[in-house]
Order: sequence, then structure tokens, then C-alpha cells
Amino acid sequence: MIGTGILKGLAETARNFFLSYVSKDRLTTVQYPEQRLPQIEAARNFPFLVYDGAEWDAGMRCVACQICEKECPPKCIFIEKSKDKKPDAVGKPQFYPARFDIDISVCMSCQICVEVCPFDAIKMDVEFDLPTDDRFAGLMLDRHKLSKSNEYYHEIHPTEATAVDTALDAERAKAAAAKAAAAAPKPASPAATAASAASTPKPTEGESK
Amino acid sequence: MIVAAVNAGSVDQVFVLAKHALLARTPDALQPLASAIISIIPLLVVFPSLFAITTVLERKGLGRMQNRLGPNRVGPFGLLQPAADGIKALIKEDVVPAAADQLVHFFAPVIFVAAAFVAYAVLPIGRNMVIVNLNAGVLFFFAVGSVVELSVFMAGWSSRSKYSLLGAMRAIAQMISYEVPLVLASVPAIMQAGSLSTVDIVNAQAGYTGIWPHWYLFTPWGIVGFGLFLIAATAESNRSPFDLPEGESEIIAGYFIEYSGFKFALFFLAEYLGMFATSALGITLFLGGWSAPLGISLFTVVPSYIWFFAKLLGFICFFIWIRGTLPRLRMDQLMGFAWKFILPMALLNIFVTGLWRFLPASPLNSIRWIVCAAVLAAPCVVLSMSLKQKKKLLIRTYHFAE
Amino acid sequence: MDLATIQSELEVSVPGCRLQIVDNPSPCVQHSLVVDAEHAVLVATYLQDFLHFDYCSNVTGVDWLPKELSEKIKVKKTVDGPNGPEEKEVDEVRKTSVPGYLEVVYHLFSTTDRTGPLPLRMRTAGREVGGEATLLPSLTPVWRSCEFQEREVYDLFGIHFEGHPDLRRLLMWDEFTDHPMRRDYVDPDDYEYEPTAHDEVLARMRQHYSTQPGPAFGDLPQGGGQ
Amino acid sequence: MSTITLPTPPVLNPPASLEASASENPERLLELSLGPQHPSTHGVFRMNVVLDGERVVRLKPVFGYLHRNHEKIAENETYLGNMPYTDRLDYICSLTNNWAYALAVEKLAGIPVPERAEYLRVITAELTRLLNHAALVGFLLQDMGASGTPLMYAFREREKILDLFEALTGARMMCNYMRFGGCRVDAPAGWLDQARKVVADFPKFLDEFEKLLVSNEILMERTQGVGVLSRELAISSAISGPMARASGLNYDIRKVDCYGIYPRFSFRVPLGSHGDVYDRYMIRILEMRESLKILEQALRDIPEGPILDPKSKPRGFRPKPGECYGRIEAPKGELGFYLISDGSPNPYRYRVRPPSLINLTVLEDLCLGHNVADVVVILGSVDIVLGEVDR
Repeated sequence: MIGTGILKGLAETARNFFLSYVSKDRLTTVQYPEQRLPQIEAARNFPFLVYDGAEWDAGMRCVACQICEKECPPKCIFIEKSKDKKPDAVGKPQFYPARFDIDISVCMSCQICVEVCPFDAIKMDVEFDLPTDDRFAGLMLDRHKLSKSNEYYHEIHPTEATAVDTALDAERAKAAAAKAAAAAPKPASPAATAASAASTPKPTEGESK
Repeated sequence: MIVAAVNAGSVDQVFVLAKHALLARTPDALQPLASAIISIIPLLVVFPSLFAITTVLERKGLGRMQNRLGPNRVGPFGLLQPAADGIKALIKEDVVPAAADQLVHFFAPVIFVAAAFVAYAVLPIGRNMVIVNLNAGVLFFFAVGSVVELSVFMAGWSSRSKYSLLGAMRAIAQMISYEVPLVLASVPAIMQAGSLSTVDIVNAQAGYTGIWPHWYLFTPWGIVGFGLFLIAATAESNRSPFDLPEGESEIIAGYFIEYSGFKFALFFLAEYLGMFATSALGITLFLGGWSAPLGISLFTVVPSYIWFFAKLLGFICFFIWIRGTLPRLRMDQLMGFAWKFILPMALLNIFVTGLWRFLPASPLNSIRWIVCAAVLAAPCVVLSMSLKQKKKLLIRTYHFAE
Repeated sequence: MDLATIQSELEVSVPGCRLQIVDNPSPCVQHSLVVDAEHAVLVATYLQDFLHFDYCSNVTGVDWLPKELSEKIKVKKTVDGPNGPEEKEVDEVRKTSVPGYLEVVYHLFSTTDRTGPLPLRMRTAGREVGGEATLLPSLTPVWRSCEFQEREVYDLFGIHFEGHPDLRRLLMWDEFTDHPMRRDYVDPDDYEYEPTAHDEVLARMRQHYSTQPGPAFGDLPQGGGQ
Repeated sequence: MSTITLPTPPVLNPPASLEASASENPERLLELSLGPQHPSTHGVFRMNVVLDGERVVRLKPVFGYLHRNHEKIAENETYLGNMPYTDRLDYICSLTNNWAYALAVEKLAGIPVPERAEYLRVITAELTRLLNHAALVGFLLQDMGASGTPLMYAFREREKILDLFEALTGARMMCNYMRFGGCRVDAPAGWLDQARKVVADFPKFLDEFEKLLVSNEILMERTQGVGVLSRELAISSAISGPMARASGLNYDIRKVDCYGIYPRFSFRVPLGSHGDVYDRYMIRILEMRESLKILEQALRDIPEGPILDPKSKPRGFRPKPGECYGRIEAPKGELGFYLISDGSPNPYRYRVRPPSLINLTVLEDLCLGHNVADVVVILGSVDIVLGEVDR
């Protein structure tokens, strides 16, 4: 008889119509600006630069090694090495990026930069709300905009950040031990290092908008 | 007069009385004109508003069927969505293709809307509430309905687009082939009532046996007639699963693909008006028009126009439900269905109505019922089986390789 | 069936065909069979009909640029030594230039024997665009699956397939003249490019549009977007 | 030795009867361009159709609107740098694309894959198959004019799988998850239980879907006997995936190549006998049920262990010279990667064998003599994604 299949289908849509009022499983819509889905820890969007401590420019972990720039598949990272050095996360004097730009209109969120970074300096952000009315300059994030604190990193990726911190702490301890060992015979050198670190000119604020 | 209006039963007649009161204050010479204007203006307000309500209802209903919320941002529960849509349609640019026949392109939506409105002239929306009680009312309705085809073809042809031409071709083929079963499906009601006047047909169904109404739906030929009418009406008003002229996934929007802005909105309006009008005719012919569904005082005390709109709303919900469920038919299948199934059944139904009329009703009503139902049911089953068999439609079983 | 057996069987069945096995040093050991253009259709038909390679899954082109092989050889030369001319062995670099060619690779499978892949290769005489050098027979009459893929190879590599029923460009537009998958292809700098401020393409594009500033590039960001 | 009979070139022109009616009065023919902007071409695909009334007399697909020369980009990119680009081929099933590419590179360089990674690969690949087929049947019904209902049901389920992907890989669609010699990250705590729950709930959706449409007369009318693909043409045209199996060709690469750890799982391969749109639709529904079986087994048996080959490192990967063709059974068919290495960090030649494009070879054969409305449905049943067709 024609129509039995149609009637079955009608019953199914009617069932869904009524169940959508009772079952949360069926009405999965989330009213976006008011409600938000819980943040998934593994989520990634665009990269950011991690800094330790309170000052973004002083604590930046990046040492401008330019590996990420080279490995980035769509070539959206642009780095300019500094002329001078300053102490990095472990305490060794290192270069720092005088300029670190990511064109997020080109970035494809593949996180290969994170994988290749040997200094745990670049990590993936979860921020997706980045609208701008200038599609060229507005989507070009400079190093100030890219810098986020380690606390923020802990907030968005707690497990990963803890692992990174443990590794870094171990490295710092190792460096400190080495320094202590080196300091014992030659007491003059740590002061010299400290002096050179202090004399490192901080990057000017005017550079970033 | 005022005393009469206070009477509970006459809440029903409040609009009629108001019209009479207004007419009494107009000069005699202007009375025919004033009468027409007073009748038409509410119509021009009520049905477009119903259209607005329907669009939001449809979107919300479809949404719920699809486990979505539907529009819910404009106004409380998204009820002001049609207003937003209307404003959008009004301020959009009106693009007319350079190659289009400008005049015809302009008049197509106007004629469409006008024709859709004219059909309401003969539809009784309440007791004593009909604009003109033509003695050939049903005939008038179908005649006006065919103007719609003209405007559709005007739109499709004048746009000079291949898609709109295909849409127009489909629309003409479909509307003409479903016009026939639509008319034939209405004939039994006309036969039984013995009149082409819509008011007479409603009055013929007005009484009650106990509390059971005398609607034509509750006769064997009425059920079949109503079913056929419903199918034909769906096709006639281009609703899913017969929305081929618009065939969104194939020919995008069919005949009105080249319209934008307010003209597009007019097409939209006219389509819904056509759907309401056909539904209203179905209510008139088979569902007792404005009469209450049960002969109990709780129901009969409700004004007649409320019953009419309640039934209309029922029709609208049914159309939305169907739209949310079914995929679209193909052109040849649609035609085949019209000519091979609906038409024979409609013809048979006319014969059965005659049988029903001449079989004695008083002593053995149930026998009359059974005989007529049997005469209708057997061919219906046979026809649908043959339709299915010829196409070899089967739920298949599959084998598996390990 | 291993490749040597196939080769010998083909050499018997298709008289005159010149076959050559190309060894693949990769651990996947997919050695391939090079067939000469003249007998390719016959060989393919034989492979399909008698060796059940009925499923030609993948067709693609490879561009091999002309290269110079340099090898060190010892040459005996007469050199003016302190004691007059004397014969001496001298290291000399001899350069042999290998002409470039284009190659089509067909990956064949068998749905009945469930074997494969058998990479079948054909090589053109040269790399010149158009003309005789890049002519190869089409295998579309044998395996229908080659139809679009040979069109793609024609489009991107510029290999002309003789006997193809409908040899048109597949991915690039008809008016396009170059073959972008060739290794010496230089992409034009006059196409509309979304300017990323850190790209040499931007510099090239600026150069190109400096004479005729297009409306889309009226106000480009200056410098690095800083 | 039997003689070789040369093949006759394929008939790419319409059958004689159609051609005759067309040539009699060419002025009644209508040339119509379906696409590139068309709701049912699943992207920017175009078909130049010649119609006699509404009947298709000729149909020529036009490609390239989404062409970005993926292969050329890949030849200038490192092996690892190509991985995120493969996500963008068939952007509905990025994880199977990842797998196919990783498999080809692993075969090329001879890299082993740890067991847990193999399990994770199977789990993600079968989940991808579920979401692809669910989306496909939804789109197919949408093309048939069902105003969104089946599609929304399918997307409701797809969303749950995408949530799983996000929790595992960090992205919903562009996963970039697999690496040469394993997977990038291990499943986070609780992920496997979450996956088990999704897998356990999925049959409910399939039942609902079947009730809604499988016995629907309109669906049967629209699909049965439409776009029939014969087994012979399917083989000759190298049609793969559910489309080939709907034509009765028993060729599932999971069974044929036994790649990964598929031989460990018991599952069946559904086969159609008519090769029409209805078969293609049903085969996909049945395949979803088989995928669920694999998923149940994989989620039950997954062992603990490393997920990446210890020798694999993100930078400085240079496989030895050689070439390799690696393929997997992607949801749309045989997805193959052909790589030639010259020992440098970039592949010398990188070729994607796109199942969507090759399955379109027979589009004209399937559509000739049918209606415009059928063209849309047949195209829907082929299951293409333009990111992969045009590359």
C-alpha cells in the first residue's frame, strides 16, 4: 500500500518535534553569545608566545632561533633577531625577537610551530574571537599582542603547561647547578653576567602599536 | 440592534453587525461601494498577517522537527521575525535582469498577488461572513486560480533565465495536471450539496446528528475526496513534496529566481495566500466551513470565524509537517501520480457519491457506508499496488562479503 | 607474479615491445615497468585481459629535468713535467648531460587476484611544450579511469595523449598556456594575490601594479603591518 | 598464446537514440550550466548540461574552481609540512587523509608504527567514516528536496563525533593528527570512555534515520533504478569505495591491503546488486553499522603503550631516494598518495589519488537520459568534496 513508509516518516518527525521540547540530547543548540560550550583542553586556534613573570618583554621565552619561521607550512611567521642578548627562561643570555609577527589571516592553526619549538616558547591559544575591520594590519599580530603569560597558559592547557613547567624547572635547576659549579672557582664571572644582563636595553614600547 | 449584539450567540455576528452599522451611516448611493470596501479591507489585513504568522510558525515548527530552535532573536520567541524579514525585503535592491521583459517582469508578481486575493471573495470565513455569495462560487474560485498559472508563466518567461524557464515549465505542467483532480475531487461535495455556492455547501453541512456534525468528511466518499483534495491542494500550492517549480536543490528557485527584494516577497506572499485559499476551500467543501466540530454548547458558543481559522491553522500545521518530512518527487513521477492514481480515484469517487445519494439512507445507513467504502477501497489498494509493482519498488536485502 | 615473469611473458606475447624494469630502493619494493610508447596500448591490453590488471587506480606525471651527471675519471695525459713531457694520470671531471623527459605512471591493481600495485611507466622523448616530443599514446581506451587523470596530466605537465577521446585541460582554464606542475614552471606575478605583508610575492606584486594601480590594491598596508 | 584484441574506445557520447532526437531538432535543446554556484553541486563544481526538455542529452563536468595546485605546494614543503595540507583535501574527513599520507610516507621510509597508535588510527578513521557517511546521506536527502530534516539529524550526530575529535586532536575538522610513525598526542583521560558512549548511542540515530526514510515511497521512487552503474564500468573506471561496492564489486582496501591492524577486526563488507542510487545510499548506511562493529572491538582492545615511533622526530626528516604508492580505504573510496623522494627534505613528486575525482569519471554515463532532478541526486550519491576533486 502506498503511503505506509510516508506515515512512518511522519511519525518520526512528530516524535522529534515533541522530544525536542523535553530531551536535551535532541535539542543540542547552544545560544552562542550568551551560552558557551565548555572549553576543551586540547583545543587550539592561533599561536601565542609564552612569557614568564610579570613583564611580557622581559620574560619572553622566545630566543629568535627562527625554527618555527622555517618550518611553518604556510610561512606566516616573521622573525627579526635582536642585535643584543638577554637572559632567557633558563638564565642563559640569548637573543630575543626584535620583531615577531604572525599573520593570522594566513596561519592555518596546524601547530607545527609548537611541535618544532625547542624552547617551549610558542603555544596554541584558544582565543577565536578576533574580528577586526582591517583585514591586513588587523590580522597581523605583533609580539606584544602575541605575548601571553605562563599563568594564562596554565589556565587554558593545564596538563600540558604543568608538564612544560616541570621540564623547564628541571632545566633551570640543572643550569643553576652548572652555574654554581662554574661559580665556585671563578667568583667574578656571575657578577659580570648579571651586569651584562642588566645593561641589556629593553625593547622600546613604541615599536609595537 | 445593540441589544441583539449583547446576546451571547451574537458575538459571532459582531463583525457583520458592525458592518451593517457602518453602512447605515453612508449615503445610499455609495452603499454598494462602501460595502465592498468595508468587506475587503479586513481581508487585506487579516490574511497577510496570517502569512506573517505562518512564516514564523513554519520556521519554528520545521526547526523543532529538525531539533533546532528556529528563529528566536527578533522579539519575544522570535515572533517579530516576519517584521524583520519584511523590512529586509523592502530595503533590498530590486534587481531586474537587463535582458528581461521589463513590463511583464513587473506585472507578474502583481497579478499573482491580485489573483490570490480575488479567490477569497467567495470563501465564507464565518457565519454570514462572505464577500460575495456567488451561486457559482466554487467555479469562480477555480477560474481565478488558473490566473495564477498565467502569472507564473509571465514570471518565468519574462526573466529570460533558463532556470526560471524550466521552473515555469514545471509549474505550468504541474498546476494544470493537478487542477483537474482538484476540481474533480471537489465535485462530490457539490453533488451532495446540490449547489456551487460555497455558502450553500457550508449550510448543507451545518446540522448535527446527536453531537456528530454532518460534515462531508464523515462519509466514505468524503474521506477519499478530502484525501485527494489534500494531495491536489498541496501540489496546487507548490508545497513540499510537490514543490518542483521551486525545486530548490535542482533549479534553485524556479520561476522567481530572477526576482529580488519586494517583488520576491510578493511571490512569497502570493504562494502562501494561495495555500490559505485552497485550504479554505477544502474546509468549506469537506470540513463544514465555519461550523463547530461537535454539536455541544461549549463548542457552538465559540464564534464561527474562530472555528474557521482554527481549521485553517490545522491545515497549515499539516503542510509544515509534511514539508519537514518528505523529499521531493520528480516531474514524471508527479505527473504519473496525478493521472494514474488521483484522477481515476477522483472519477470513481464521483460515481460513489452518486451511489451514496441514491442508496436509501434511513433504515440501513451502515450498509450504505460499507458498500460505498468497499467500492472505493478495493480500487485504491489495487491502483497503489500496481503503481508500486510497475516500478518494482522494494525494500532490498543486501549480502555481505566477509 | 613477480615483475620479471610479467616482463618475460609480455615480451613473448607482444613481439617487439621494449620493456625495462626500474628498481625502487625504497623499503616498499614497488618496482616498476617502463614500456615504450609504440607498444604501450598492446601491453596495457594484454595486462588487462590476460594478467587481470583490470583496475588502473592512479595515473600521474613526473617531470625529470635535464641533469648533468658529473663523474670523476682518471685520464692519462701528457703533462709538461720538470723532466719534459710525461704521461701522467690526472683526475678529470667528465660531464654527461642527460636530457630531461616527462614520465607517466599508471598504478595498476587487480580486483580479481587482489594484487598490485604494478607501476607502469611511459617516457616521452623530451620536454618541449607541444609537438612530437611530448606525444604518448592514451590508455583511456583500455582503462576508462584514465580519462580524467590523463587530462590532468596533459593539463599540468603538457603530455599529449594520442587517442584520448576528449583531451582538454582539466583543472586550469582553457586559455591558460603553461603547465604548472613542471619543475621549471615560474608562477606569474600578475595574478590577484591576497597581500600578506611578509611575502616576497607582495614585493613582486607591488612592482607589477606600480604602473597600473588596480582598484583592489589602492591602499596596501605599508611595510610589515606595524 | 591467444591474440590480443585491441580495445574499442569508450563511448563517451550519448546513446544513439538520444543523439538522434537531439540532432533532429537542435533548436529544442537547452544548454544549462549547473554550477559553479548551485546549492546541490556540493561546492564550486560545474556541469554543462544539454537538455531536451528536462532530459539530459549531454553532460560535461567542469573542474578547477577550487584548484590550488596542492601537489605543487607540497613539492615545495617538507614532508611534515604537508600533513596539515592534507586536512584540506577532503575537508570532511581530515583524519583519513592524514592516515593515507602518513601510511605512504611510512611505506616509503620503512617506519614502524606502535600498536596503540594503530588502534587510535583505526578508531579515528572509523569515526571519520561514520561522520562522512552520516553527512552524505543527509546531503543526498537534501538534494532530493527534504527540507533539511535528515541533514539536521545527521549533523546532530556528526557534531558529537567532531567534539571527540576536538578533545583528541585540538581541532574539529582540520585535525593534523597523524605523524610518520604514529600519532601526535595520546588520547586524554576519559576520551576513550567518551568515544565508547558516542559509539553506543550511534545505532539509535541509524534506527531513527531508517524509520524516517528507508521505506519511504518517495525516496524509493527517486532512487531505485536511477543512475545505474554496471560492475564492469565500475572496474574499468577504477570506481572505489561505497560506490563500487554498490555495483557489486567486492573491493574494500581494508580487506585487500590489510593495512594497519584491520585484519584483527571482524567486519563485513556490504555489497549491492543493482548499482543505483538507492544501493549507494543503503551501502553507506550498512557500512556505518559495520564501522560501529570495528569501533566496538577497537575501543575494547586498545592497549597501553607509546603512540609514536621513538626514532621519529619533527624536524629534518629526509627519506632515502625511492618512490612509493600508499593507499587506504577512505570513506569516499581509495585515497592514495604517490611519493617520489630524491633524498631531500621535500618530496620530489607528491601525487594525491583523489577518489572523488575518479568516481566522477562515470558521471555522464550515469546521468544520460535522466532528468535534471536526477542529475542532482546522482551527483549527491557519488559523494564528492571539491577540496579533493580540484586539489
